[in-house]
Amino acid sequence: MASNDKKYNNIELMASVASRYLEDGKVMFAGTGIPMLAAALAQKTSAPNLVLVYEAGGISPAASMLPLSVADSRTTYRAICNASMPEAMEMNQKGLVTYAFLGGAQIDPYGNLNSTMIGTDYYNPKVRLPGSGGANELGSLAWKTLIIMNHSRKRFVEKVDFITTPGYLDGPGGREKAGLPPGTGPHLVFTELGLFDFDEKTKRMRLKSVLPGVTVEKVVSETGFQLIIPETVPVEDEPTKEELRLLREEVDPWRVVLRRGDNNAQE
Amino acid sequence: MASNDKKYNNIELMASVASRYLEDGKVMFAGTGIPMLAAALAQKTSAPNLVLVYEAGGISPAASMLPLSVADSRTTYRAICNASMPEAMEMNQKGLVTYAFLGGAQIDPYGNLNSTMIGTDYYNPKVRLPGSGGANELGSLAWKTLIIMNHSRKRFVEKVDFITTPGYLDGPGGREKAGLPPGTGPHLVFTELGLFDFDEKTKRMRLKSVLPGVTVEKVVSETGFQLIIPETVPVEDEPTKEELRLLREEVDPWRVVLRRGDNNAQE
Amino acid sequence: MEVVEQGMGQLFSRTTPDDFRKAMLEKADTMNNDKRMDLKEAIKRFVKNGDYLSIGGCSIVRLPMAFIHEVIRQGLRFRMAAGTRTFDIDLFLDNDRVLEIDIGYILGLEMLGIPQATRNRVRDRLKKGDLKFCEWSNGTMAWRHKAAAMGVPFLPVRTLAGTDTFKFSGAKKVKCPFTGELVVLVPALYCDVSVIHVHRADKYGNCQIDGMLNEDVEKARSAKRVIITTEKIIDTDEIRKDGSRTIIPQFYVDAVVEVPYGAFPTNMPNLYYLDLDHLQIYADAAKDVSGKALENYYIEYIYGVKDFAEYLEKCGGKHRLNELRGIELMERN
Amino acid sequence: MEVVEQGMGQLFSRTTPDDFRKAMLEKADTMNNDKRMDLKEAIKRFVKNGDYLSIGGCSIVRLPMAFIHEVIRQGLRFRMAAGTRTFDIDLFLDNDRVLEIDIGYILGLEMLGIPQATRNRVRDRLKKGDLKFCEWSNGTMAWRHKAAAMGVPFLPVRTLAGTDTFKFSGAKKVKCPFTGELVVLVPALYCDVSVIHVHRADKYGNCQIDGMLNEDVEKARSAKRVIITTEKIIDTDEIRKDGSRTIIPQFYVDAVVEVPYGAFPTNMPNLYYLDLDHLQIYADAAKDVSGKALENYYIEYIYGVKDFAEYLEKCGGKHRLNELRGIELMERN
Repeated sequence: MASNDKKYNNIELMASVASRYLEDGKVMFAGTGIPMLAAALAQKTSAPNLVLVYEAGGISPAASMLPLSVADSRTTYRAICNASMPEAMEMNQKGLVTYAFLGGAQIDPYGNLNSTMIGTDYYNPKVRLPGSGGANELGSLAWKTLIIMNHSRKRFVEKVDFITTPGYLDGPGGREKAGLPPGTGPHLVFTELGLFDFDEKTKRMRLKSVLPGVTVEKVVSETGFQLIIPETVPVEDEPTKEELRLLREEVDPWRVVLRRGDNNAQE
Repeated sequence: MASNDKKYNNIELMASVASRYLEDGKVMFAGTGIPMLAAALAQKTSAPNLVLVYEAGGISPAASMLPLSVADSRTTYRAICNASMPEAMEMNQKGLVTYAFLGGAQIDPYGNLNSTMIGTDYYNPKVRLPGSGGANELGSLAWKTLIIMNHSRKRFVEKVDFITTPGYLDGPGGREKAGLPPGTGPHLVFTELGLFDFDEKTKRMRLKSVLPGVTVEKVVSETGFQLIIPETVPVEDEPTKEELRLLREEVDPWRVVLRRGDNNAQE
Repeated sequence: MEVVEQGMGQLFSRTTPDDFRKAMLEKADTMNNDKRMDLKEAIKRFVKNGDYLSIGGCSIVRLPMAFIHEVIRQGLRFRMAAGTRTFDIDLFLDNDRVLEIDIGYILGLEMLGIPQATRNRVRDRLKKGDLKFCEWSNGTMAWRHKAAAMGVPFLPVRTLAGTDTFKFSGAKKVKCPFTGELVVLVPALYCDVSVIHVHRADKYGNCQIDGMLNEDVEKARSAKRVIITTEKIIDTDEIRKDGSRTIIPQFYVDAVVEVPYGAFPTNMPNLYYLDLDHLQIYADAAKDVSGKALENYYIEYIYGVKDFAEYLEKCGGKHRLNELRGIELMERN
Repeated sequence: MEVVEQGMGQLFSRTTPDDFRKAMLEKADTMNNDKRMDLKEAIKRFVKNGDYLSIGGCSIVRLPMAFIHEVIRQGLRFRMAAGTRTFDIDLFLDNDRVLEIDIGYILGLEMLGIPQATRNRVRDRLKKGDLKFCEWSNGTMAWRHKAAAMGVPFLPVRTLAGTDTFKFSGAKKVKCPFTGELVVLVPALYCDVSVIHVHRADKYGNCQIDGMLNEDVEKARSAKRVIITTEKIIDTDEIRKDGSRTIIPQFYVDAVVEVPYGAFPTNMPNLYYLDLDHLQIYADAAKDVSGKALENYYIEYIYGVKDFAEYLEKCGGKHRLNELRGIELMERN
């Protein structure tokens, strides 16, 4: 499908693919990095009325430069409102936030996320990670949680070492039984290999599509648990010329985020 | 003690007397009418750093004209902060408010206040009154509650028809037992006859002083419960020339509040 | 954390946080819609007979009078949140347009005293069971709106305890599971409709308010439908010049209605002072306990006029409004 | 409303609403004091070794860096609130200046990755029991500050449920006595000291902040002692020109310290952007897991300089600060 004669790197690929799944006219919380890239790209293509809210209080800013954190002045530059963390989190708690876009270190088949520690003993971890950040709130409260991860057997595991942020917990009804707001949960997972959603009945992760040049076998072999594999698995379109131009010239001209994909650029 | 050759009315008298009891450098919630008059007068005499906070959110305004309600634009004119009811009430809840200055329709010996209904059946009242307003919060949370009332046997009663705002409830320890913040409660009661405080041991109302020209007997006969009467009862000083000048020329030059006392001016 | 004691008051609004989330989901799907419309359309689309209503402003300041007149003309009846209500709720009560009230403060007119006819009418309806009350206070009403605005089912507070206000409220007293102290819980109050008059709003419903905020931040964030009446519609560019001034962001708003002088005869901070003369006309009418004088007031000023603009004309029009602007600006050189 | 489930995390700050009220009573007695002083005096008077500390700003934005450098130089140790902490808590952790942490987010440097040396040091101290954690999230930390700011012992929230974060937190799950739904309660977090860097403050401590507020409104209102460092001290007249812009009113503030560029090398919205070059020097040093490179960083930039002004000089002084101002203002014509 190489109508595209330009090279692109993984970040450019993932941001382009993710941007196409962001619906217009919705409210979205975006984290630093690829989520912000994808959102900015979507606003310039198919979702001009996608409204961004940042955890630290910036609401719907109009900065042309990419924020380097969720508190950055570019999250409040010409914003419609300079608010606070409680205000932003309570928007979520009240059900006003359709999409939250998160990362994590480990994920399990039910979309539970770990960003707290690697190891078996909480008090004596192999690696101590940053902790929840805002992820627990976003994953608990947003209607649809989008997740972006690097894909490997160490990260896609049968059981995460620590549930920092709730996915479907132990399966169907798990969230409701725990007391989380009904109708919420992980929606899509984006990796450098493919896209994943969750089976309606079992709430287990299911392959939805693969990225250009990736086989289903590759996905399966890099995943540490049994994925649901549908009969037909579509391949995502490559980034278009226009998507790449927008990313490179308008969204991140200094390549602050884009350059992080440069060491594994795809031909 | 008539070094004072001018006439004054009851409102002028009560505002002057009350103003002398407001300490400098404290935070105070003042209600509409005499409390606001007394506060404004105190700010011009002995308490230039008395800080006023209004229920609807005005904090320390610098208006020269008297507000006609606790939400009036004069409560936020050149205010240090335009806040909200929750903010103002939470200042109280956190213990930042020294004085609250309230009215009421009925009061009992423990300083419990009724502003909800007169009668014996809540569902079939003789008179329906406005309800708590902010009084329940102020009386529950401020460190020292100041009360201003008209004095009669119908208003100073053994048992109020409805406890809208807590005084000392049923006596010593009553507030703490109910769960109210310790160390709070009614401090002084101002009427057109005298001033009253509360006995430290019994928490019952005690005559503290009488207004000029009023006898202790008059106070007792107008009170529907047993007052504690100390051995010596001082007489409050009459309004000074300067107090009257300030009230009439600077605090309320249009006599919006002051005129309400004109039909019972004292010679 | 057992319930130690509870009020016997009835909860008039039964909306739970999860019900409210569903209502918000619909709103979350329609970002950046142009919400400008006229008052009649806004009422037709977003207000139903019997709705639980909350009104912005406080006391005799920044009340959405144009809205109040119009729904009274249309004969709509409501259940109501009433923290610090004065002239607005009196008009509803005079016309038997309220069925249930969560009371903070009603029936007062500040410096103008108590409207006797209104008070008697309320007493008589109470007796008949035609009007239901639940007792709260201004603070707990504000906190109930705040709990709803936060998306939680209740808030702990340190007031009401020990009083009859508590007994006739819907609050509950519990032991704090962290400190062991007694604390009162007040239930979140989610309203069907909230109507707030503001100084400036853009077409999406981003609103700026000058002066006191009372509990309007919380009311706007906790109603299923929100109607904004505004002195002026401004460009979104103006909003974006200082996002710190946006008191109500667009997410919550369903309708933006431009109504200059829409708070008359109440006080609109920085724009016009309250009209003490007109309020006195009302207060005098309300002294006549026969109700006749009030009846005339309503024919003259509400039922007998076709809209708010005609009412403003009746009350002295531009000339009087300019005077009120003059009084308001006296302190501002 | 029985407790259905509870976390096993330890509560590091034990201050109750009533304890806090007593602290506030002292403040309520001293209105309109001139609170200007220098940083050393503010720390001497209002900060004690072992205090429970909260820091304003968020991520790498508006951190009170001058304060942080000075207390590190003085060798003070703290227990800390850590919702969205990055560069600030890393500096404390590198120097073993934290004993107990309520964690929202630590050990990150946003775009600059994870400081490996810091991470290892934390792991080793954890193992030795020399460092204690309690798990929360950014939202629940914000709500814990908010509960304290409201003067109540806890707030209900709808997060944490179902996770290990809950298990290692100090939260409790109960049935809502109004709706029967499960809800999580988080305990109020009253801090001993809160330090917040702001854009403008007057001598009494009335503060204006541009850009995001994170949870600074709540932090300023819930600490027994509050130190404000400010880019600029302005006249109270300026504050009174627009009371809507006062984010922190004077009541809570103990010290007002003027420190221009006091947030460098972090971002001060509208004034200067973050210094990515300087942050990269730190991030590079933190990659050396031997700790040697970090040791040199601290000698060079903190222990080896006498004050924050000297640090600014080391980092390029006026010239570099002007560049950062230029970057910040690029979007503003």
